[in-house]
Amino acid sequence: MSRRTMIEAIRDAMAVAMERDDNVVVFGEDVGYFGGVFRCTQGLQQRFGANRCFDAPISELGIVGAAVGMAAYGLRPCVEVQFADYVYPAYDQIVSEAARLRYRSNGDFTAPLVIRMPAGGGIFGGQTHSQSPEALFTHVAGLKTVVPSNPHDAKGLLIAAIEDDDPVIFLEPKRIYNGPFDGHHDRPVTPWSRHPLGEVPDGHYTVPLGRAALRREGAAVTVLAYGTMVHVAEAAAADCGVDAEILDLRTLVPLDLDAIEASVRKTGRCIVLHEATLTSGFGAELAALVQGACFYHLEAPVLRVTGWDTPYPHAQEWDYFPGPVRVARALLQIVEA
Amino acid sequence: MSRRTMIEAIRDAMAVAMERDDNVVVFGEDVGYFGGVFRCTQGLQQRFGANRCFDAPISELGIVGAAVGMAAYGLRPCVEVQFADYVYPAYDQIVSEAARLRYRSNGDFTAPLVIRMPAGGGIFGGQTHSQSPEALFTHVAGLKTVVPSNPHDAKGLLIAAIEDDDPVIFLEPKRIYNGPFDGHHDRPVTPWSRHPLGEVPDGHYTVPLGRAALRREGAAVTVLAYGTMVHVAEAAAADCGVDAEILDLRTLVPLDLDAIEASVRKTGRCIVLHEATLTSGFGAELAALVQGACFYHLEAPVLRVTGWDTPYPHAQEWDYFPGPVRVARALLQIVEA
Amino acid sequence: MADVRPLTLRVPEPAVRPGGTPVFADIATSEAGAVRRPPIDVAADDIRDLAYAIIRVLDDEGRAVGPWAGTRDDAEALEGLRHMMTLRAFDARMLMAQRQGKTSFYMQHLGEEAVSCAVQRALEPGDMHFPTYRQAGLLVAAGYPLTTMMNQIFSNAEDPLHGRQLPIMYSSKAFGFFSISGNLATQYIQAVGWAMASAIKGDTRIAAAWIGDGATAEPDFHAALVFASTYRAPVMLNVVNNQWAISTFSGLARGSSATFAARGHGFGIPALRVDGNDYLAVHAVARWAAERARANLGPTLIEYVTYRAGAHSTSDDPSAYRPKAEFDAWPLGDPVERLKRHLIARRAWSEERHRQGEAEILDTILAAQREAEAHGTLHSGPRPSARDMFEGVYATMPPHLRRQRQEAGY
Amino acid sequence: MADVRPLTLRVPEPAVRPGGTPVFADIATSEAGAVRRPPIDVAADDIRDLAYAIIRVLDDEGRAVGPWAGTRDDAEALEGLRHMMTLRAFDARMLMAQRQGKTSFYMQHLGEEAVSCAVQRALEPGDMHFPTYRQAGLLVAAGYPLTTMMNQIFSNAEDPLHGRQLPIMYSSKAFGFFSISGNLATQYIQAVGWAMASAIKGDTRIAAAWIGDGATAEPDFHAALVFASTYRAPVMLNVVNNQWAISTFSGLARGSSATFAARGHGFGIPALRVDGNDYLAVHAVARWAAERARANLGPTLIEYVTYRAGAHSTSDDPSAYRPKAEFDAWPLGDPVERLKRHLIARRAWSEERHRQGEAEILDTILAAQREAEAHGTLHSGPRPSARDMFEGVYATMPPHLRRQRQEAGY
Ligand SMILES: Cc1ncc(C[n+]2csc(CCOP(=O)(O)OP(=O)(O)O)c2C)c(N)n1
Ligand SMILES: Cc1ncc(C[n+]2csc(CCOP(=O)(O)OP(=O)(O)O)c2C)c(N)n1
Ligand SMILES: [Mg+2]
Ligand SMILES: [Mg+2]
Repeated sequence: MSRRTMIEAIRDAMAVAMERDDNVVVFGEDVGYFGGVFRCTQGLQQRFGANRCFDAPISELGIVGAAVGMAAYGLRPCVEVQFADYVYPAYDQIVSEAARLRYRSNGDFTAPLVIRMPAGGGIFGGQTHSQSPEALFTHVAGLKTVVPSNPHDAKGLLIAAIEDDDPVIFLEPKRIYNGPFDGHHDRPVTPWSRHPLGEVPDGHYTVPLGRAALRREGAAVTVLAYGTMVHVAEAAAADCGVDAEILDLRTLVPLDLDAIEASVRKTGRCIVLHEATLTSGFGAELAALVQGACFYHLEAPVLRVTGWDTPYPHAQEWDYFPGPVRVARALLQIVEA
Repeated sequence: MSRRTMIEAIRDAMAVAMERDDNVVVFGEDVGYFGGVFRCTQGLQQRFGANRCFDAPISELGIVGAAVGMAAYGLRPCVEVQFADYVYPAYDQIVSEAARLRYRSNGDFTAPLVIRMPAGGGIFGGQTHSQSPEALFTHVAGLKTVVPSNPHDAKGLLIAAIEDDDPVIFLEPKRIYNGPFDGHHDRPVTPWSRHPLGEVPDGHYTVPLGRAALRREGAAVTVLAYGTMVHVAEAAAADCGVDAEILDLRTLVPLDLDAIEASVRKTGRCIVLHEATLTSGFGAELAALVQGACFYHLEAPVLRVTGWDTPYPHAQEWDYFPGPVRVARALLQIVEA
Repeated sequence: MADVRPLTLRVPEPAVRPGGTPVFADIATSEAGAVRRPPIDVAADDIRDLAYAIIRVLDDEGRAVGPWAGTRDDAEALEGLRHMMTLRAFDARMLMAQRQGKTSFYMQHLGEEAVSCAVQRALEPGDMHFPTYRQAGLLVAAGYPLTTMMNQIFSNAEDPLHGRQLPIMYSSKAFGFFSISGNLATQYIQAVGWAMASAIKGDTRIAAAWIGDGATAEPDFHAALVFASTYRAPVMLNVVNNQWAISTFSGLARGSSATFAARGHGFGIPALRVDGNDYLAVHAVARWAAERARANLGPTLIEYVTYRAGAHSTSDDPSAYRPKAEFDAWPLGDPVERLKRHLIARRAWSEERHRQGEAEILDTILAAQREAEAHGTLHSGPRPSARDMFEGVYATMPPHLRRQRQEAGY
Repeated sequence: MADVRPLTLRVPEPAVRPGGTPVFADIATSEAGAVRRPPIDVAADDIRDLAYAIIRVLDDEGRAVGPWAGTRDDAEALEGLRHMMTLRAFDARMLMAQRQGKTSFYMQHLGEEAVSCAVQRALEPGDMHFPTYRQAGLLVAAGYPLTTMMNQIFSNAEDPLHGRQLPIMYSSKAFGFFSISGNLATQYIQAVGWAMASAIKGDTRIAAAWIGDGATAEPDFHAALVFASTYRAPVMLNVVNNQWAISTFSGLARGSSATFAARGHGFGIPALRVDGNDYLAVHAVARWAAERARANLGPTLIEYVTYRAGAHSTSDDPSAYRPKAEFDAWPLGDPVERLKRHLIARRAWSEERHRQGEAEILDTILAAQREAEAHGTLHSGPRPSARDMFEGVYATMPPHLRRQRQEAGY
């Protein structure tokens, strides 16, 4: 057990997976010698050699396309896309190839690969370093989509993702790489070393894909969140005093619908949070599922608190980000509904 | 006024737009000399010259990327992607460029372009000629997304899309190119000439983006559908005798929420239909919106009848397609709920 | 700037359209035997000219001549002939089956059988092809069961892909045939990735990437060249230039370059151009590239110059965009005829044995078809189950899909 | 196959890493004046060698020599010097402003000022550049107001893009500067599309596409070459090879090719390679390409060989991946120093006037900065409104966005 930032936990997950399985390879833009622009792969090339961890030309298409071929060969590539905003050139390889290879070949060929990408805003990255494209992956049959909210889960989920036999999209909320940012951007940053989930077991362990985690028990309303928004939800609940039950979904596909249903049936109210734009965001799926599964238990409509339907602006970042003030307002609104 | 298939109506829309505005250009794979694999651009090169309608190399990225540049110059490109299943190589140019150009340049540059693509299944096209990727566009701020269900609307909507100052994704349900297919695949095909909406005005007219059309008035349940599913909904209502109110959404973004709300408030029940996979499909957004806007009017949860969360299979096409039997079952179920 | 004239857009057009007289002025054919055969460790820069020539072995009299001759003996050439004849006859039967409604769709190889049949023989078991839909010769030449191919074409109860995939989009890991994607070009970079994986593991197996002339315009082609060039991946990069991409002639994708082989030059990748209708030349060139790759010398780009004599697919009618008799004017002839003449010239074959061979092959195919049809065809007889539609999306079925399968009643 | 040895993966590495002694053995510099200047209607094939040479005008003594000399007179060269000095000083001030927290992010041009400053002067008003984030020299040389640039850098109330876009991602149609995208390479094919549009309309305006060495690996680069080659678009295809792409050296993207200019060869696109730190050579080569394009002769690919002397961005520390003194070993020198020496040699300039010029430029920049700061900086003073965040997503705000704006309280 040691205290780790999310970056260190992610790096450790790759090291553990590479240590246990020769077939795990890591590559991407700047991930080799330099160790990644967020330092997530630092030291891996030195430790495992340039054969196992190397720099790639700037072609997300090439990175994912090559990874599909490698996976078909029998490797388990874990590749980095430098920012989730830059995944689109690889979108065809993900959607048309990785996601459907098992299905279309009836298991003759498979694509066990992981695509890691820093996502989300909060670093003044503007429209091209802030996006949360999870819904563009959850719509695609054959993909799994994971969004960790803390170092402990990040390591366990990433190891599980690498060991998974299907392609996994692994979105890393970059705003919480170094600490559990709760959306109070005007307050000092807390480091992970002061958060219980900054305690990361050494060696191998997994957090299974498809299981949500209860972050706060409560009776008044269920909050469904993932990534950075888990911490925003906690802050908002504390700020406004609403007795919220906060579920950290961790995996969007497959989704822990049982945990969601159980909680919403208990509280009778539900708020869904994400940073991505509202329309057709993953919150739409959550709201649709919750109203479908818990209709007769719901005392108020499911509310969504999300990014606006605009590109992520630069200067107005904090007006865009669904911070604790907006979430608290929604919490108060829903318990009164 | 003349009777036209949807293909003829679409072709006519382009001809009308090209005639009125020299800046309208049409290009794509096989669209020039040959007139498109579905013949939608037949005759345009002969009529307007190879300068205005021409073949493109097989690069969806190149087609859309070039179109963005042309639009920035001042043209109004209307390009064809041969099948919606092949749009992914162009996804980056659509999402990162066309959709955000106006915003990021504060209107200094804009991208008034239309991307036409045949979508949907029902032609034994298997996983690569059957997809309905609308939700991958509705999530992206800055795009408009249109899905016509008949020749009359197809022409009017396409002219409106070409004249629109923003990028428009124009999905053409290929299964209804030649007739109002209602999902009864074992019955003879009806041609458009026998359908009232096969009557297409000559010359210029528009169907404004953002307005739904009432296809059937009813009191028992609101059915939200678009494209082929409009006809499936009509058949299902007829088959099972449920007094459904059927709204043809026509434009998904911007959405005619007023019409949806008015109808659901009246009927108290709502079913959402689409061919795309369920999870994170556009039906999720519709269900989320409806439960949010009409919560206190709903007597049953919003139901979604959609394609399954699998790739579109070839031999099992009719097991995948959400046909009138499944829709009728849902209608009966919801009115009893 | 007053004297500047208005710009104009060039839209390349083929020399002839329907109604015109077919010409192939731009196919500058080299003499058989005329193009040199460099050592496999040649520097890319030293063979730039070879991207503009056409390597040919079979001359007009059917003799195998020049430095590229000799990679196949008569028995092997005969085997090649049989493969090509089988593929051609198979195509003819399946086209008929499609017209009879036994399958939804078919794509044939008429005129370009030599390419896939010969390349298959130049690689080793364990190597992996990443084919397009027009390389079924790879399966035929590898001895893949014709019945299994037909089972998939008919989407019947024995379809190895359980009806999920389109007809002809085969997959066979055991036969070194990667699952075909309906999306053009995507497999090109995957082949490079597979080859990189082989190199990472210190394996000896190599990969072969396949693409059509038209599809080289797709971005995956570029990614493949970049990655192959950077990591010096053990891969053959095959471009089948059959002159047409549905209705567009190869000049549209080629643009201002004289050849597709030249695309390799900007990447320092050695590039060869070969008569794709010359079985022996194709084999020799592919063998050269395979040896290079296996010797860790990296990728080779090969342009196979051939002609798509048939329609693009069963959904296509080429008479709308090219002269009907174009194939007759095609300067590189018919690959089956040319290899046959060679074997007859060498007295290893005869017209009579050829006719006999055709009949035997037809019998084999008919027998396979009877067997396949016993398992059903697209619209009649046994078929893959709807239940199966839900399988194989993931390694294990997640709860939401299980719920959907139940809802569907399976 | 028993004697086949295991394959290995080649991962290209730069000659030297931190701690090592910088070398640039692979930059084979030609003598100034040594490379011929072909007529603009030359066939691509006839100048293949020029993709492997380096066109230089300024020799070691600062003389302008050879066939490419003479496109700028002394007054114009002085103007160029002033542009480069302005850009360098501007960068220095803005780097400082970033460290002071007045902006979130900055990217500088140190060492490669000649490229964008000289190319700008080779085109005409009305032509359109599709730049990356490292061509602010295009704006400076066009006389775009420095204050306006700073307003955007500070995301203040006068930011022309209303705070929506990142600092330095400028946009100015009026100054022929297309909106910069944060996504690499996307603008390359757009430039070709813009050029095609100009040709479609019978216009006389041309486009210039810009990309870095690293980003040439992206698919849009390929699409641009394909489309430019096919439609013979009136476009300059500029590749700025500044040796680094964040932490990866140019050999990673270049792979087995000796140069990036050679990428044009497979497309039949004439390609030139030029000393990017030689203002006069850059101007001459760009002028040649612009004339070609405007004469309807189609695209030209130009590789500018230069060196990114500074960090990639304010988020980067290059000492982690390259020797600190690498710029000192860079064989092509400093573009400002070289042009200055030329002008002094021609007695059109002096050390003293240079110092004076620096001071004047700094004054101008400080004045601009004061003016800009009066409108606010990222975290203090006036700022773009949150209301504005909802504007400009569409031409007219759709109902759902209006609802959201109301919900947000604006
Ligand atoms: C990404 C993508 N775009 C478009 C298509 C539609 N399409 C199928 S085959 C084809 C032509 C391909 O031509 P070529 O690459 O020359 O191969 P050939 O058919 O001649 O063997 C096209 C455009 C597709 N399958 N995938
Ligand atoms: C599509 C995309 N992928 C990755 C990035 C991240 N990125 C920004 S700059 C850069 C390096 C670019 O290098 P180069 O093209 O040589 O340009 P230079 O910075 O040297 O001017 C990278 C990888 C990006 N902006 N866009
Ligand atoms: Mg072809
Ligand atoms: Mg660079």
